[in-house]
Amino acid sequence: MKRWFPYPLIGLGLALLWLLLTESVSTAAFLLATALALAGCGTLLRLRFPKARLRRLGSVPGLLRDVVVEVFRSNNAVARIILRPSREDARRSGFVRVPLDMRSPHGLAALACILTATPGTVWVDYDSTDGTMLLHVLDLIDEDAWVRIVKDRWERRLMEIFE
Amino acid sequence: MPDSLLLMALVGLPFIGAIVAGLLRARDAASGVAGAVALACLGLVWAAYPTVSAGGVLRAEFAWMPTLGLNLTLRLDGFAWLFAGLISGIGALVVLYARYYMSSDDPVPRFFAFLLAFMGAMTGVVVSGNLVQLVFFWELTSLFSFLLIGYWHHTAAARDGARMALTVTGAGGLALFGGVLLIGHIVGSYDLDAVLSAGDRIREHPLYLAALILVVLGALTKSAQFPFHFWLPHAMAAPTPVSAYLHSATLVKAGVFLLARLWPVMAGTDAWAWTVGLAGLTTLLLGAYIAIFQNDLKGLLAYSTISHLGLITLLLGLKSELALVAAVFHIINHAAFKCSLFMAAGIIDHETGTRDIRRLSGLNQSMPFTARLAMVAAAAMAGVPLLNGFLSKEMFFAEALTADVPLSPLLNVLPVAALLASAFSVAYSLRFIHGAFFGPAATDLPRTPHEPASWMRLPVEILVLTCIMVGLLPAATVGPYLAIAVRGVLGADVPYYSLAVWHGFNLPLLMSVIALAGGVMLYMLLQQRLKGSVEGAPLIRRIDAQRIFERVMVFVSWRLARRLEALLGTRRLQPQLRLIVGIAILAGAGAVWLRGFGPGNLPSTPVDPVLALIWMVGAAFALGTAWQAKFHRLAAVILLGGVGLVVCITFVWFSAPDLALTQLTVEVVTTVLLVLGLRWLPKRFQVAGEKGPEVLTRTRRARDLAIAIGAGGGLAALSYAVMTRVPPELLARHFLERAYTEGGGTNVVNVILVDFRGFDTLGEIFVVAAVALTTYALLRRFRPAADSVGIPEQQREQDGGAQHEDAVRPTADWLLVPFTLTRLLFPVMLIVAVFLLLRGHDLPGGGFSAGMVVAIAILLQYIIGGAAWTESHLRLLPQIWLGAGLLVASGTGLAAWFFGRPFLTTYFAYAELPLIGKVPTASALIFDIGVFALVVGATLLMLVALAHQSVRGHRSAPRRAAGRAGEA
Amino acid sequence: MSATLISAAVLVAQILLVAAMGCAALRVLRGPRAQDRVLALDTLYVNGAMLLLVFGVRTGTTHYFEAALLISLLGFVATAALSKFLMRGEVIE
Amino acid sequence: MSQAADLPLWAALPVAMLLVVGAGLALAGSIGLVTLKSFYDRMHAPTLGTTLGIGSILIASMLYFSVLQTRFVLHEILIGAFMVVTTPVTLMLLARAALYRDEREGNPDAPPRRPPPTKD
Amino acid sequence: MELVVSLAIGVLAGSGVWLLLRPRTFQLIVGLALLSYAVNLFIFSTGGLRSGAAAILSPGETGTLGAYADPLPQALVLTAIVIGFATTALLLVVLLAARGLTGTDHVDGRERER
Amino acid sequence: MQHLVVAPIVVPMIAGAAMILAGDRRRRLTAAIGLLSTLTLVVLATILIGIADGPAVHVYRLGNWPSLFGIVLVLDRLSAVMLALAALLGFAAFLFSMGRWERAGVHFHPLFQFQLMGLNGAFLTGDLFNLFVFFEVMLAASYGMALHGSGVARVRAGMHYIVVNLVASLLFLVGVSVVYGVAGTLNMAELAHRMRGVTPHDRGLLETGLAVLGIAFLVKAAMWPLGFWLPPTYAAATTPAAAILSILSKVGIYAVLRVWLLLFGAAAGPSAGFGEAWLLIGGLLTIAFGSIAVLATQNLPRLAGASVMISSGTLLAAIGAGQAAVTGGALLYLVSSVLSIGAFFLLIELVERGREVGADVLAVSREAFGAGEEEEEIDEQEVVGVAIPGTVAILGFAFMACAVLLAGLPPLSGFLAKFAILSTLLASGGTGVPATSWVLMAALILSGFATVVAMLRTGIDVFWASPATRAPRIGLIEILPVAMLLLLCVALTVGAGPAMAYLQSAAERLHIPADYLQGVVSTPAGGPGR
Ligand code: NA
Ligand code: NA
Repeated sequence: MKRWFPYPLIGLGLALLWLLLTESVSTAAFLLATALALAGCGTLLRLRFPKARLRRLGSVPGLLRDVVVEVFRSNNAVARIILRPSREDARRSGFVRVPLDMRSPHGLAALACILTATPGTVWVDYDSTDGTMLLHVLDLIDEDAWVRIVKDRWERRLMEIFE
Repeated sequence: MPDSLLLMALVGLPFIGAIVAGLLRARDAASGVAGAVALACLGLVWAAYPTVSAGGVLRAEFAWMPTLGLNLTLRLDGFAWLFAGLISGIGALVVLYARYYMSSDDPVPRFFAFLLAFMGAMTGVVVSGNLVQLVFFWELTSLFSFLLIGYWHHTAAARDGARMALTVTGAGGLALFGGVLLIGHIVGSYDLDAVLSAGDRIREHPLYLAALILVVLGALTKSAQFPFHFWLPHAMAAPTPVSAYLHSATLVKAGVFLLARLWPVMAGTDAWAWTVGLAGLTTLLLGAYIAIFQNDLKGLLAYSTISHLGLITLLLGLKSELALVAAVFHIINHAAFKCSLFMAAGIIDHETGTRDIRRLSGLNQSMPFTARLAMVAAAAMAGVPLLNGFLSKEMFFAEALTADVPLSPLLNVLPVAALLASAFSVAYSLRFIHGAFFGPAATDLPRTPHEPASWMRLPVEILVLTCIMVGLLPAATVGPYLAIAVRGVLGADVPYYSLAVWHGFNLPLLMSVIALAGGVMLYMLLQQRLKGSVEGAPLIRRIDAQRIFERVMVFVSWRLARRLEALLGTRRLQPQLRLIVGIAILAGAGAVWLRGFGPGNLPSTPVDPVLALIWMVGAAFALGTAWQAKFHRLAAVILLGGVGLVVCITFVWFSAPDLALTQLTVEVVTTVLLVLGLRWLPKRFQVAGEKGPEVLTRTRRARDLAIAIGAGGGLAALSYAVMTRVPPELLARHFLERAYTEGGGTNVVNVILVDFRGFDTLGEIFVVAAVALTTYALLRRFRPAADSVGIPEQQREQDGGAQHEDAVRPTADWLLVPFTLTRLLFPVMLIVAVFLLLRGHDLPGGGFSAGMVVAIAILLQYIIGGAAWTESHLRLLPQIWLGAGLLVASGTGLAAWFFGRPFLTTYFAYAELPLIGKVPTASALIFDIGVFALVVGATLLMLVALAHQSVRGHRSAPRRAAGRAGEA
Repeated sequence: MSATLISAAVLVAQILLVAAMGCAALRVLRGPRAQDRVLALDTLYVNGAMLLLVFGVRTGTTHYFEAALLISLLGFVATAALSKFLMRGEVIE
Repeated sequence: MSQAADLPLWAALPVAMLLVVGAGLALAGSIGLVTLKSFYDRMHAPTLGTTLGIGSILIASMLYFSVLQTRFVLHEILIGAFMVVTTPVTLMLLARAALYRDEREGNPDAPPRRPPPTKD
Repeated sequence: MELVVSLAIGVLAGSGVWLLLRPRTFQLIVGLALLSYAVNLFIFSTGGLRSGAAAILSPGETGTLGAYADPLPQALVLTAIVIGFATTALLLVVLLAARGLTGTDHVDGRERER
Repeated sequence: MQHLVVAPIVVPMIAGAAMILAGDRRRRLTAAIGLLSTLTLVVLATILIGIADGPAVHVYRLGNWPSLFGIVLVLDRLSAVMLALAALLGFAAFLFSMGRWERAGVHFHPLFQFQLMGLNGAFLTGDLFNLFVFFEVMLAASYGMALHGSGVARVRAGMHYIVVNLVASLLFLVGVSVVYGVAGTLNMAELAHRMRGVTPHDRGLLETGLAVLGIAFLVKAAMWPLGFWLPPTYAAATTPAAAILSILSKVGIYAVLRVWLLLFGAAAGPSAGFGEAWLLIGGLLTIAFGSIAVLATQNLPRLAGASVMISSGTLLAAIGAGQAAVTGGALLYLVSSVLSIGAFFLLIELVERGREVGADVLAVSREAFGAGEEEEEIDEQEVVGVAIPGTVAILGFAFMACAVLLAGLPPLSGFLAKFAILSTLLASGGTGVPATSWVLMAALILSGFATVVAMLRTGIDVFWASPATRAPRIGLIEILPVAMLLLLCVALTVGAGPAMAYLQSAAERLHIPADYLQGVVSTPAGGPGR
């Protein structure tokens, strides 16, 4: 099983990708989707794509919901910042160093996607020796608050899933 | 023997002999072949005697280019017969002479080969029955004489002499070619008989003068007439047998042969008399005068040859048939005595090691027999009575007294000139004899002189005997042959002339006597002067025609040419591009201006404000690119990407989704390519406060701006004009109608690409393949410039000088997340590629864009993962993809042959597969898969080869540094 | 009604998007530094993809969807290469 | 544009709104790209477009075509997914490059350098 | 609309020609790229400008010029794009090679003496 | 049997693709494929010359589509002759390259095959855009050929060559698209038909497009002042590449002959003779410049390049004279000059090799073989053949033959070709020969003289003034192709009658292309065979 489906979720995703692309649900499409998904996973295997030990998939929907909410919120916030240049002087942007406990590349990638997808934060750098991440924040009021947000809201839950 | 065979043999034998002789190794065999050929030719000439003497003409015609009036026409009349006899007869003697003259160290087979080939060419000239064919052989004589003169090419003299001879005679030959073309145009035929019978037409034609000048140019250059005489003395650098042959009976006689040949049709006008007569007269005097002062025996003979040819030319220039007879007679006589004199000079040279008259002396004692022979020949040259030269000279005197010349003063000049020239000729003949044979025996000669081998003397003896016999019994010996020859030229209108030794006391005789006496006196007067070491004739010594010629040649053919080339051409790219673009604009604008065009037949569509706005952005990008490309290359690349995006949107806007897909993928790859290249370009910074451009630069820029605006405006106008009209019948109609029903696809663009016009696509992928192979080959030899060899400073700083030893894993932390994400994207991109490929026939997509997507997917792994890592995890084999793609695509086309259909005929059907159902199977899809594979392979090959330069650079940088340290 | 509404919305959206492209173009032109230009190009690609999607709504066909799809999937490769160049001085090591 | 007439108003309204909002967000982001003062600040601006902006338009498109063609048209999801995965790659690389250059040129924008980690 | 597109072609071509006449190889290659855009659009435009009429038939249909944009220029542009891409790549490599061998990025392979 | 028409394209196509798959390391296999392909092409061309010698043209409908909208190949006498020239030159250059040059870089052989494919395609196609594609195939491969072996001179000249041709290709595209936009077709025969029906206010536009197209052709034909790229490129290219390149400029001439005569020939109605004067003037100026360039150089390769320009100019001017008979002569000149210039390019290297024994060759081979670290080092001894006795004599004779051919002197075909042009030029005019004919006559004769002077100078310099201290080492396989090409010129001289008759009828059919138009347009319009 492991040998044939090294990346079950990714395989599923790839199959879905095919079905969405072709917009078809025929037998042929399913067969082809399966074949392509298998082949795709094969290439990932060749690329030594790290295999994830996924746990607690149940918390994924909640996480996604929070991400969406956060995206809405920060979109709003950043749009305000941009469109009201009068308050520009009051705003302070800056870097925050966040010590991370997570080491899983999947988790880190997911965290990067989440942070980038929420306007106002950008993942700038990561140091693997001590696991700190450098974050740039557009509206930096309290550095510690940001560290907490990242660690509690995202890192902890991602670690639950990926580690 | 049939005429045609005889004539063919006469012309062909020497050439065959030349090839045979050239292939031989042995000296005797080569000379034997040459002698045999010459004698055989002589025999052939003799065989033709009965016909010719009866007034007949031997003719043979072979089709060559009949549509253009050029046939191989061989025609032997009396005149040609005489020449053919001279050529082969004297040729035989020269061969015999040369057999003993040439050193055994010389590669004589080559010598005899050239000699025979020359003989063939010369024979070809005289037996040509077609003027173009005559030119053909004429130039051949120039060519082979060039080889003969340059035979001893290790000496500079031989090289210069040969070059000069060919330059002058070759140029004359080209002029003659022009003249012949004109004659052909006037007469309507190049056939000699036709030309000879069209004399009046030619002389009355408005083009007569042009034709005359061109023909005469040919003749004068060949016969070394003033002002083209200078090449002949330098041709003396040839081995003496060559001089004896070329300058007595053959090469230089070709010119006068031609003048005589065309005499009936071209002579008789004032123009003829002026050009030919004046050239002859000048040459006669000048040659004789210079000859006196030559210290070299052969030089003396050379100028004497020039002078005697001048005499013949002058005779031909006079409006008198009798003068023509005299000319022909003198041609024979001159051949005999001049050839023997050259041979004698050669013997002297051969035996003493020098030809310098000042050094030679008293040879009469050591080689008495040769001395006697030479004396007789020289006397003939001087016009001493009882020898052949006297007879023709006397005829000349008679003509000089009675000739009909266009201008009366000339009438008075002519006898005086004749007398003077004759006296000169006596003087130089005396000098030849007296200088070489008389006086005390010379002591400081390089070799001790003695008589030559008797076989070497035999030809001289024969020739001298001829001189004497003709001189004594002209009517009995040469009479019939002269008659035949003259009749060959003049036909039935041969005037009365008498060949007798004694014509009574008359004015010509008196002139002869005066000339003889004057010549002797002149020689005695000049004795002192001639012993002085100053070379060259007084008064005109400074006027060295050769130097003038060389100067002119160097100036015209070298300095002037270089200057003109620099002026009219360029080796720089920018002017070339300016010209091409400028001329294209002018051509387009010119056509419009001349023909004009009306309004289109389509109404303009309303302006879409969105696209207009998009193009405002696009225009900003384009102008920005032009602005930034010099100092901010990266900015230019980015701006170019912006232009690409706007173009892509435009394609979408106007219903071209396939184009948009292709444009996008190409855009991405092009950007990456350009950025890959940036690393190897020199850093270029705008220096702050730099002085403004110079005025010149500013004008240049203004001009370029004008061209750019012209090109932009022109193309805009043209596109507007084309867009607003639609032709009544568009090719595309058929495609739209048949794409599905006959092409089996709903995406018409794709059906066009893989089916209707699949041949274009097939060609296109071969373009891509060729380019990929070229870039790959070029990059294999890529050498970065010194300043870009090193590792970029960013890497040096970031890596702290440490090299990535572990190439299997990208180490940097900052790449950690991108590395994960891009690997994840790899299969995604592949699946999208498969999607595009499979749907192409029916919906936007297709092999090309699919291939590009795969290439980009791999490229991304290269960018993020690094070259070493990517290659250790993916087996790419771009060349296999490339080759396979080409084979699949062309193989699909080829498969149609097996069904009896033309190349690239497609096939499609719906196959029923279990579980899946109806599946469209089209050979066009296989074709598209070929395209796909090719694109993957080619793009990867190019990108990877370029990417590898960095890897190679890294490897070689430390090595180079080490090497430099080692040298120091 | 729907047609008017949609076409008005499409027009407004397109003009807004073109304006967005204009802003990005301004940044590309202005710089001042290379990373600004690269960022702006990336933005431009995204704006372009959106414009194509809106154009799809305008024409009512999905034929242009793949163009937007390719922009979203591949557009970043160009900007990634540019960024890598800025960071390391060469694109592929 | 003829197809749009077939669209019921209940669908047309949200479609129109989403289109305008999405485009507006994209514009806002791009304006930010122009107006914000430092590069690091500007880096945030385009994410308005890449997240909610394009999201709105994707939803509008899905809704529009789904209703119009009376089937689920979902492939727009892919664009969203691709955006989410690809945007970080560019942004991280860019940010890192900017950071490096600022560090090297000693710009005040850059965060203070940390002492180099002792690797042993 | 024709006017807008032809102006666009003109601007692209003008910028391209301007760069084409510059002395640096990089300017040259960028100029050629701009010119290729101009020419591709030019070819494309000769078929006339039709919006929303992509030549994609429904199965079984025989298309007409009234209903669809002219697909032929599109096919020609596709070929031109591909060939243009290939030659741009080649030119890039050649100018890099020239730069490496001659040491200069001047189009003549040597700096112009003044 | 009918597929013979497409075979000259298919054979090198498949051969090249197979070579790539075989890989560059399998030299024997690649060489064998190459030999097979080039030989096949020679045989094919011979057969096609025979086939084309009939009243009708042979039309091959690719993809089995009707000739109206599919792409067609058209075989007539002119294309058959051009195919034969390409095949012969290709065969000669291929043999020559086996001596050493194939090893000077990677992928020589497939590029060579693509070059032949492009040439043959350009000569056969009856479609204007397809002509563009094959131009590009030919050019893309020629870029590779011109750059083969790399090195400063090659890359420097190659860059100019590429840029100029890219610009010309863009002009080509502009021209073609105007044609489509105004006339609605790409098929040349169909276009010729439609030219007659174009409304007056569209005609000007169409002619504008064709004028731009013409400039593209003339750039490739190296007309002055558009052809300065030619001498440096040809001079810098490796020998076999230069030899095969020498037919490339003739493709421009071919295009002018084909397209211009088809569209603007005597039968073209109001457009007849469009731009004729410019062809003539441009040709004359090209002859003049070529002659100057010939004189201004002592460097053999550049001299050869300048000779190519003279020959281009001669052909353009002869075409510009606008008479079928003159065109016939021009075709003879074309054949003769392609063969002789090809031979000359091959010969030059052999000659120069003997000249400065060692030095030159070493420099070249160091550059060609030594530098690349991955490239295998080649032992000089292994590369160069054993010196044949009499090598210098053979080279000298070959050189003289080339000189005579290029200068248009007797006894070889160069003279007959010039005669053919000139005599027809004068013959057809009756009494009122136009002044330009006289100028052309003078130009032809003077350019011949310039060539004589230049060749004489360099020939004496090379063979006589600085004779080789030892005979150059030349492989038989290198001298063989030179001999072959020169012998072909001899054959052309001897068989001038039949050759001229063939070419004359080719020219007549070019000037009055009724057969061509009829043949293409009336080809049975069967649907695809399914
Ligand atoms: Na963010
Ligand atoms: Na049109």
